[in-house]
Amino acid sequence: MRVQTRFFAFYRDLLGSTELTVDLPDGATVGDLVSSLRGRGRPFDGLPVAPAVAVNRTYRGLEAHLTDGDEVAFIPPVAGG
Amino acid sequence: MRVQTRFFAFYRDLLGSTELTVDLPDGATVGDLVSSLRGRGRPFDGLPVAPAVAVNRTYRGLEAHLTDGDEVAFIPPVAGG
Amino acid sequence: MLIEITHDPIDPDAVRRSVGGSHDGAVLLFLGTVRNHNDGRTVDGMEYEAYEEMASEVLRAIAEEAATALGTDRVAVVHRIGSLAVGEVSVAIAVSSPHRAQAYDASRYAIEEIKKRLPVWKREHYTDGERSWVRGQTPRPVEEKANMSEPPSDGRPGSAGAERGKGGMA
Amino acid sequence: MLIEITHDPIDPDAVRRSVGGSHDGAVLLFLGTVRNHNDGRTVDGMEYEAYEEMASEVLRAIAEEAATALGTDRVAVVHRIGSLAVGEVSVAIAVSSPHRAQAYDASRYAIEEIKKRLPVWKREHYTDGERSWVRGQTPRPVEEKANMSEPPSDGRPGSAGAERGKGGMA
Repeated sequence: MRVQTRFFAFYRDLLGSTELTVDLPDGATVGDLVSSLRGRGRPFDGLPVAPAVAVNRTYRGLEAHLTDGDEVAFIPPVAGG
Repeated sequence: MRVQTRFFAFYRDLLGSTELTVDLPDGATVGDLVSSLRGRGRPFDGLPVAPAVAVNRTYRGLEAHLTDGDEVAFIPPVAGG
Repeated sequence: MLIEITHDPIDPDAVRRSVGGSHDGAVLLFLGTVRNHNDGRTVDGMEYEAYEEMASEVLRAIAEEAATALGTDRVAVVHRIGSLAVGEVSVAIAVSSPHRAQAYDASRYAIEEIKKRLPVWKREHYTDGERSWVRGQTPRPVEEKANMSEPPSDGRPGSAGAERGKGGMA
Repeated sequence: MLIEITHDPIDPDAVRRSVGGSHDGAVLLFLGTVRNHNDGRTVDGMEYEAYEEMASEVLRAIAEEAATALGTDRVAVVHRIGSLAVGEVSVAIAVSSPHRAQAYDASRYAIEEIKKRLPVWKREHYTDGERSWVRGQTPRPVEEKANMSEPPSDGRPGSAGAERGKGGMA
């Protein structure tokens, strides 16, 4: 399956990109996606081991299963207001 | 000595007047003033035994001593806001 | 500090704009307005009366205590008296401060103290033509002057033995 | 309910006027504004960024939870993004209700949740030309859906393990 990742603020600055399409084995979780990205080495290993993540605009834990076509956003600590 | 009393809101409606000059013996307290007024009978005995009172615009207890020329206001329960 | 007992309509935006500034990250404006109902009765207006000379002094004291809690002098408190229609603003409180926690605390402090201590009374006008004084709280003398320096603590004037108001404004 | 993520300047008076009404005795308007200082450094502007599609949804959820706490639907929440100068309004929250306690609680609830959950980030611009992302709070997934029906209780998203923001808005 294939998911669409998005990076904001500090993470975007870190990676130098706002979006990335990632191929994953069926049944992969958010945690698998994070490991896969971090496994690419620099600068991806600058992402936290357990970042906040939103799947299709809802905050989800690392154990959440992904589905083909999901939008997975990496959410740095938020600072609205 | 002589003090100037003032009545507001419900107390004014009760007594039908806004002000009253009252003569009191030297050394009299707020409590003495209240007793003196209530002793006049109706409608003055409709005042509470221990009303909130402000002497010269500061809340004072029944034990406070009065001085010639004091302004003594009878303050019904307040309801600002 | 804008502190006023007024017979004129209150302009909430002007009260708000009297606080704020480049040091502050939080502005809070509270408005008390006349409700169209109370205790199940339909209200079509409210008549406010004050012991004006004293109310001005008490309002200033409350604003200064709120400023202490706030940590800034950006405080405005305006209370209207006279006849108000439903929806009209009876009291406006604006505060601003670098951080929001102090703004919420100071704003709340000011309105609670107004209800405990400000020598103001109000009479509801019902649609059936009747009128009645809104039951309020009995203010108490300050027992110890030392309390004056600790606005947000207990033991404030009026906090002991205060009667619960049966209604009126929020 | 007025709920908006906007690139345009916020009109605080319009936000306030979108709530209120003859049933309500209390109106509360909170404004977050850009401060000229943070952690001892002089700030001359702030740049806000959002995950806009998600921020709109989260802002609506927060407003609806606040409305539950408030007991009325008179809630408005507007958050601005883009480049703001010192003194400009980044967020406006207006609520109104028959009684003031609910208004204060709902207003405070909304701003605290915005800081915990809204996918918005900000970068301070210092007078020396440097910029830095303001440290924030790590949002957490809702553990149990049951929590959704109890807005003012603990266990809200982001309440566990939230990092203390080092500064930024109030």
